Amino acid sequence: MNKTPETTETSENIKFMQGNDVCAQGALYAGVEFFAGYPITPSTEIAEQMAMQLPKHGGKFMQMEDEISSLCAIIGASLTGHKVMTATSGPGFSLMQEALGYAVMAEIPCVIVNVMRGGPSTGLPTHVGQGDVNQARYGVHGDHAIIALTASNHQDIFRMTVEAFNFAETYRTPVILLLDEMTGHLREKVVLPEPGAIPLVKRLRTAVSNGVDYHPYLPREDGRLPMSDFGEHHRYNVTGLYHDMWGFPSEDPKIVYGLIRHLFDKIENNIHQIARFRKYYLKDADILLISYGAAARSALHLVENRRRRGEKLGLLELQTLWPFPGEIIREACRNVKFTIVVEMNMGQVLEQVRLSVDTPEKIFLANRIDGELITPTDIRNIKRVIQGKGI
Amino acid sequence: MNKTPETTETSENIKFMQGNDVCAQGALYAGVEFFAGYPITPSTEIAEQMAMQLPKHGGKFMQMEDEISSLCAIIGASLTGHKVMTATSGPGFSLMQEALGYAVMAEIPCVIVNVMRGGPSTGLPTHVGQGDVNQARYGVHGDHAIIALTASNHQDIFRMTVEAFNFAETYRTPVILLLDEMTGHLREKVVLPEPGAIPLVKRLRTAVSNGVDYHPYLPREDGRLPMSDFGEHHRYNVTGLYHDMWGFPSEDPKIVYGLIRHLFDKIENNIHQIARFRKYYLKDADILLISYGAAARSALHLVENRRRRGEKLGLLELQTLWPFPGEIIREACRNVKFTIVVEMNMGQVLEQVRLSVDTPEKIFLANRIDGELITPTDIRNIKRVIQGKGI
Amino acid sequence: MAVKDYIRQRFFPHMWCPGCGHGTILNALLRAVETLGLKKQDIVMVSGIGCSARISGYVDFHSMHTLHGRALAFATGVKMSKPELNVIVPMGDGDALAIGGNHFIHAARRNIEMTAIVMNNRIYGMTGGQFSPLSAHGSMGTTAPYGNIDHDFDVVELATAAGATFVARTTTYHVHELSDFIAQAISHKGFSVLEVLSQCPTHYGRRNRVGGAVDILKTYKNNTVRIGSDKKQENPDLIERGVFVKKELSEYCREYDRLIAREHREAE
Amino acid sequence: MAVKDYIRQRFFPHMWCPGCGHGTILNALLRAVETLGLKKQDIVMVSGIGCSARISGYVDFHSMHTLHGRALAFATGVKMSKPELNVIVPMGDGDALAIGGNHFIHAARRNIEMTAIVMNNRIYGMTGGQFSPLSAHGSMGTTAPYGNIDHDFDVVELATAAGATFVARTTTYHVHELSDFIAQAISHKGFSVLEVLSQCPTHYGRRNRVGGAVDILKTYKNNTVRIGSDKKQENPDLIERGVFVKKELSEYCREYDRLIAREHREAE
Amino acid sequence: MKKKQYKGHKIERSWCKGCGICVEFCPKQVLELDAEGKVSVARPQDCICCKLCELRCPDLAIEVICTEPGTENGHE
Amino acid sequence: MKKKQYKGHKIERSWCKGCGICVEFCPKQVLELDAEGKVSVARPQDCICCKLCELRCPDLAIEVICTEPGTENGHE
Amino acid sequence: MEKTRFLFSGSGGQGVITAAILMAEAAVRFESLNAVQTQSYGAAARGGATRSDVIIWDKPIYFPKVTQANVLVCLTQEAFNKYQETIRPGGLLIADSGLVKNTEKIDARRMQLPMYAAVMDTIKKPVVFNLCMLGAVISATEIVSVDSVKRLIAERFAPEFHKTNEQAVDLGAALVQEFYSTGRN
Amino acid sequence: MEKTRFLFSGSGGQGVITAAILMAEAAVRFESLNAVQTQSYGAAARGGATRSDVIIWDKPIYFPKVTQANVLVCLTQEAFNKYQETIRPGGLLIADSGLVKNTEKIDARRMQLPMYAAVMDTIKKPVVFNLCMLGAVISATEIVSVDSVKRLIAERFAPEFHKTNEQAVDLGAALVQEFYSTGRN
Ligand SMILES: Cc1ncc(C[n+]2csc(CCOP(=O)(O)OP(=O)(O)O)c2C)c(N)n1
Ligand SMILES: Cc1ncc(C[n+]2csc(CCOP(=O)(O)OP(=O)(O)O)c2C)c(N)n1
Ligand code: SF4
Ligand code: SF4
Ligand code: SF4
Ligand code: SF4
Ligand code: SF4
Ligand code: SF4
Ligand SMILES: [Mg+2]
Ligand SMILES: [Mg+2]
Repeated sequence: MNKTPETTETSENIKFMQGNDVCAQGALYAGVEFFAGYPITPSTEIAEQMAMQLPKHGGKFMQMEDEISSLCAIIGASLTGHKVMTATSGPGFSLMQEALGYAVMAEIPCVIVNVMRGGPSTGLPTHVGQGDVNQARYGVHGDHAIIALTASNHQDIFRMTVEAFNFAETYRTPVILLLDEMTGHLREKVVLPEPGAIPLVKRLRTAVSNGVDYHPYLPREDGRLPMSDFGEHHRYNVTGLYHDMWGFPSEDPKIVYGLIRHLFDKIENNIHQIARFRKYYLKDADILLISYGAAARSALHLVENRRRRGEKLGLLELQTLWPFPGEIIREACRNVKFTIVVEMNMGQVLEQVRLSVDTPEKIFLANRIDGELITPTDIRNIKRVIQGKGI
Repeated sequence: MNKTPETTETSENIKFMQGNDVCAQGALYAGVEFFAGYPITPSTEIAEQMAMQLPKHGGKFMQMEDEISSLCAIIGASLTGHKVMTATSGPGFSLMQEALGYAVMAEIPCVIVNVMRGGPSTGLPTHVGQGDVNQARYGVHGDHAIIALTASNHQDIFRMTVEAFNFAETYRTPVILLLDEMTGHLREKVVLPEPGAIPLVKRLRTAVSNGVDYHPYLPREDGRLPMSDFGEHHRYNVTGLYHDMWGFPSEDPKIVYGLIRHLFDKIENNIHQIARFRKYYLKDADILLISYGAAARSALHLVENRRRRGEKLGLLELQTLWPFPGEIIREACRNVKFTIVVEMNMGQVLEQVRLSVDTPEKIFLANRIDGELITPTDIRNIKRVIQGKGI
Repeated sequence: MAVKDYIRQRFFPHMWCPGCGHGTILNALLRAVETLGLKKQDIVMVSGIGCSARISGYVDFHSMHTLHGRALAFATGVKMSKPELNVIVPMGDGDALAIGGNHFIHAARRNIEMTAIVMNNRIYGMTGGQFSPLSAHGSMGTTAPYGNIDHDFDVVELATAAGATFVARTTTYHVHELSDFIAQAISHKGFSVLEVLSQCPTHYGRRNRVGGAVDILKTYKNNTVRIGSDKKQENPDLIERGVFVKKELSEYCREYDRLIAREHREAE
Repeated sequence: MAVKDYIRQRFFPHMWCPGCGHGTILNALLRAVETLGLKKQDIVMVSGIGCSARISGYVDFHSMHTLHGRALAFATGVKMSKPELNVIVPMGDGDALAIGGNHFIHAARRNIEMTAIVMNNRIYGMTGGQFSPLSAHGSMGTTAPYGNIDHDFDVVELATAAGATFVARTTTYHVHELSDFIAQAISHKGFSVLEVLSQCPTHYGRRNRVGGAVDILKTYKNNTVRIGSDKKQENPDLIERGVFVKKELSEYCREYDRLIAREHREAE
Repeated sequence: MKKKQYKGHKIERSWCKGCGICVEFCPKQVLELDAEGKVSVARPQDCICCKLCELRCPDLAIEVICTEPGTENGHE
Repeated sequence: MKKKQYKGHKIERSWCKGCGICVEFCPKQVLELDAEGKVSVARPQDCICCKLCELRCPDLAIEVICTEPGTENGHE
Repeated sequence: MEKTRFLFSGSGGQGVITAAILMAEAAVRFESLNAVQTQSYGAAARGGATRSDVIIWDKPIYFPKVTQANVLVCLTQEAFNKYQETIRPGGLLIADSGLVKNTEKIDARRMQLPMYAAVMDTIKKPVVFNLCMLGAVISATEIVSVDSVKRLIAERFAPEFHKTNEQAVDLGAALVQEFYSTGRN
Repeated sequence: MEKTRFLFSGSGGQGVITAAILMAEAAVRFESLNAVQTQSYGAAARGGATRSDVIIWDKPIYFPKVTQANVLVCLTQEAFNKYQETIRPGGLLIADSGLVKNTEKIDARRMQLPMYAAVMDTIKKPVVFNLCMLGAVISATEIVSVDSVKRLIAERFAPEFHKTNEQAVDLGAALVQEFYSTGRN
């Protein structure tokens, strides 16, 4: 849909494929070397692509016994110095929460794709939903910070997959890519970027030489923590307990405080580096839509449509959901008459938007929760009601 | 600490015990008949008490292979018409999220105790934390509503445990009881109420007779859904998929919408029935503290202390965390100079308080996240800073 | 009672593909229940998630369609809290032995009187043909496009080692045996496991070039033998059918009831 | 290299209780590694959560202290992504066979070259003495105050049935055997399982009235025999020690490498 | 044992998915698939009441009505 | 095989937790627990260098120094 | 160009979805157009009518579902019954004349073609029924060229099926021409 | 009454926590007082010094930890070293005179009693060391009566230990009386 500027279209690189396949292609582009997963609708195509493609690239695919072991396995593989990924959907993502917290605590780069379907529970396996946004942030016990990305079209799915790997490496953290059934199963055009067109972040490895004390959990001045692969000279400890700069358990309140602060700060202090979004007609908009994922397609459809009729609608499409880009939202909402958050849940991003602005009473929700894609008409109707025009 | 008004103290019913044991006593009082669990610090004493006590009461305790199966087993047992419970801590609670969503979706009464410890991940197994408040609400994939209760002292732990069972039966829903390491392990006085002193809600069973069509998922006019025990005449289906009023899977958007609305409404429309809290000196307070669990003990300590010196501090202690009692908060905050939320996480209840009030800029956070109990002095220092007096 | 009185006819024709073996297992199960003369309200069927798991929607018993892999855990709660119920737990091969493997071995270990039926089509049917822990080394699946390098479990051996006190195996071709073994398994006073080779023509058959339902049934006919048959000596690749284990061991619910009888004092 | 060069001395004395068998296993493991002449950076130790799991903090290898029950899943990722490493996975009995049972049987099934050491004290030590799936029927634990009614797994049988290609058992009394078996297990080209009976005087000993560390070691001495010993005939309650399984089967990492060699085209 | 007497097939046409299992494994080739791919009883006279078709049908679509020797009632 | 020659015990006193395992299972009763409950070498002369104490100690607190027959070096 | 919304419907094994994808993919890869394709999954796709939505346009396409179809393709009666209401007034219905009856009441151009019968008559392989339908659809709508579709088919399927496949596409196209020439409707 | 904060410390097997609980429980159940008791768990409790906090008051007690102890009880040197700073100026230190040395520098009343030695001398069972300590503490602080504690001990432990236990408590109390009478410190 949106071209990657760096890449010219040729008959070679124009593809027509499912969003899930695009995600797999993005991961290969980013350099994924190990994938472990367990099939689940609507994410299975990612695993299937990985099983097909990885061996061709010298990488490895494993089908594990469940989702728990899938995430555990990629964490293990990440420690040997590889870029790793798993993919699942709601029920599997719920099962992964314990190991996700481990990856947060032990600061292990990895990418977890959750192709959202209708929840809760088994819910609607083959229908779209966006109910896992807050779970991505809060599903893990204990307070922590996390990066979660999303995308609404195939060109962006590709790019956000690559970004997910880049952020995972930059911030030494698990990154969640929240796709949805609609975009995952949708087929549309995508232009595969040429190698080098999107910059890749490599694993940052320590320069400390053998025999010199290496501190796996001591951030550099720029906040990054160089790693050392298992199998290299430096031997250190990795644990999910609070730990000191060598990775050994500690209950010292000062060390505990330092670590939890670090885990938050490395993400939240870099919110401007991590925030990804697209702005459509924001400059002169008097009604703002905020949306993401499949819902953003409907929002954009409405915006384009109404713009043609002269209505000043604008759309802020979020691609970074966590850390929540509150300042950008605040800025965007400042000069509009009102804002409609368009999403397919009971208002998870809505709440964050309200927390971000000065006038929460001017933020409204257009949502749909019945497993069907919200339509441009649904949004228009809500807009009319807000404007006092009824439906 | 606080006497149950219904019960007079006798040397028989005054006990000195751990909060976890009190919780077990409360569950027995409420009529728990089946407990399945897996040991984990700092909740294990609850399981141990259950193993000891249940057979004496004709009930059953099972130690399962993990936390997942523990929650599954009690859900199964609930369907045969029994009151059921499990207890765990953060890592186990993370593992329970998938089955928790099932209980929400299939509307199974059950009580899940999470004795919170320092997180994320293995974190600080033997230290206090309150980091799972948002997880209790959002740990499950897919949007949904939930009831979560807490308590700060043994008399209230007893009562809230009973309430948890009562709410589970009333609303046909899982109820989460969020205790913490400090209160769970603390020993203090508790006066065990006499039988009958606290009203108990029995399983609501259908009056529909054999041969007449019974609808397990058709709410009565008062919103409650009578159940029929497995083994009785009515045979119906239970599923985690969206389902119709007989419990059979459906993808019909109307049915889906109806069910998800029902799942929200039965909880959120009854927020006033479910909200439990304690008010200390609210009438004339000009500085309000809002707190819960172990942190509320420190808050109350400070309040009592300052009141003796004439300072107008007040405390609103929350015992119902979800559904969040926004209106009560709004009311309490209206006339104070500022509010301090006292909790042991990065501000989870803080966010909800801010969402509930008109002047979020007057809500401040006093927190501690290093595994130590927040002290009255910690809170006082924050208060001084807010007042512009430094520390 | 006629076989059709045990089903929820309004959901028929069922959702399984033409020729799916899971339907034959349902068929045999109903006959077993009829033979045993069980009352519908005395039976609880608990299933997980998968094509196989949909079986619980079709029977007119108390039915629970639970979570992928967790059926036995739910069933454990049902049985323990009401031991007079007959609890039948049909499971897919992935359901029972991939994600559900732990509950499988633990239920076997505890020896709770329940009947686990592994509807083994050697593939994840519901999700579209990925290999399972019961797919043979070398077989094809969408996640094994170059041939599966995993080794497969022998369900009979695993169940036996884990402690199951009744263990049997048959196929959807051997339908008399099938309903007979189901009846035996249900009647057994302890944890019983029945593995049934069941065809998935749609995914397993197609991807492994063994053809349609009829062709797969022919392989069941030709490649299996009764336990102890001489043919197995000649051709060790043949799969044995029959009752492998049938033994007495204290049953969990009964032990618990004895414990209660010992400890339960009126109004303590 | 001296045994003490393999440990992180600054953490000694270690956190285990006086007389805890887990220390003896650490002791024997270091000797096995020394005997095999392995380099420290060629070994990764992956453990779960439990008293046993703390072992990974004491060895000067690459070490991961992971989640309760999940050690083998993490280890699978380590080994698969860097097969040249020696991966050793010590686990508690609860860790390995309660919550971790599924990963245990699946690792055995796949036959990935890793060494699983089950440090079997028949109790949950870390959480204070609850019974485990390896606690004998009738034994006492804080959650079995009236005696355990669960039956226990036989780890050797379960590992064998699941497909492990090296399976052995010994005790912390038989220390020569112990380091020998560990060395054999590490050298084995496939998934190896070693069960070690290990005393927990603090919880198991006390609650089961078998006394302290010395007394438990005496039971290991008296109640176990080498496989095939005549004594077992006379007294079937004796527990056998020895190497039960040692067989060749295609190893998973190597199979995957062959697959890559076949499918990997330069710059596709 | 005397032989059972064949009375007819009861076919739930809308349930039959035409998988052909009953057809293939009928020992007497009694059954066929018709033009619409549903089972049909082509040679009723050859039926020996073995009921294998009924037992194997994955769709519960086929029932064989036979009388027990000596009785004239339908269902067994 | 010639006998090893005993040179002494190296005891990491702060590591020893006094569990008594080495004492109980020493084939020659060489060892004892002292007043503070730590291991001590009561009868060094009886030691046969079997090293069972060293191998069994859960705390890595005890090491036996012996020379190989024909050498005079300490550690084996 | 006008944005064109197709709704392909039929029953499970008919290959309706494959045909829809082929058309959309050909539009994207060989005609420099945009296209989106979606389909029903799960219970909705089992038994009953399968459905695939395709939208083709020369501008970006955001909302991907077809609520009102410009072109409705029906290969079974059940599919027709279920989806007939989605057709836009003035839209085009393409249906198999043997398998779909009683289409009179809808407010659309109706193109009923004996596709199944023709396939069975001339090619005798039911599997290419969908390609015949595809040939008819592209020929009737003229958004994607027959050549583009053939090129894609050649790329996608094994060479041994090449001839039959092309034959099926041509057959569909021919049925449309015949329809026009006989002026049926 | 004044709110009284006790900090009991010692090493793992000494039964310090049991003693602390007994005192607090006796206060609650037989003296109509309030009491809270907490202790260190986990790594903090393994090896090194164990700690148990008890607060006794006649009003409700909210914050349950002892930051500044009115009474600090130390049964090992390590515990003393670790916790000496928590004692309130003017507070009371009760320490075993055999096991804890060099207590001079703290700003508190110091009551050093040869409890372990006395137990080993007269009762010869090290397990009741903690009850001896408890006897000393209640006798020195006079918040909980010796009778209450004895009553609770009788309820809690098997009758065969009854006599020894009482003996230990009395021994502790006697050591305090002796301390007062000799006026040491
Ligand atoms: C936690 C979780 N993970 C994955 C899935 C997706 N899933 C549904 S069924 C299934 C496997 C089905 O295979 P099997 O158990 O063999 O049953 P079959 O469909 O072959 O009868 C999977 C992986 C799920 N529903 N839940
Ligand atoms: C998910 C989860 N559940 C439970 C626990 C609590 N837990 C920690 S260790 C342990 C069991 C320890 O027993 P075992 O594995 O036998 O090891 P041991 O301590 O006996 O060596 C348990 C239940 C946990 N840490 N995580
Ligand atoms: S996919 Fe396979 S297992 Fe599922 S219904 Fe179809 S044939 Fe049966
Ligand atoms: S509790 Fe048991 S297993 Fe744990 S360290 Fe102590 S003796 Fe060892
Ligand atoms: S077996 Fe059943 S479904 Fe298959 S053709 Fe025969 S009657 Fe039809
Ligand atoms: S009953 Fe037997 S003989 Fe008769 S049609 Fe059926 S299979 Fe054929
Ligand atoms: S075995 Fe080790 S720890 Fe135990 S007494 Fe001997 S030297 Fe000390
Ligand atoms: S080496 Fe052997 S003989 Fe010498 S002290 Fe140790 S155990 Fe005793
Ligand atoms: Mg299967
Ligand atoms: Mg253990």
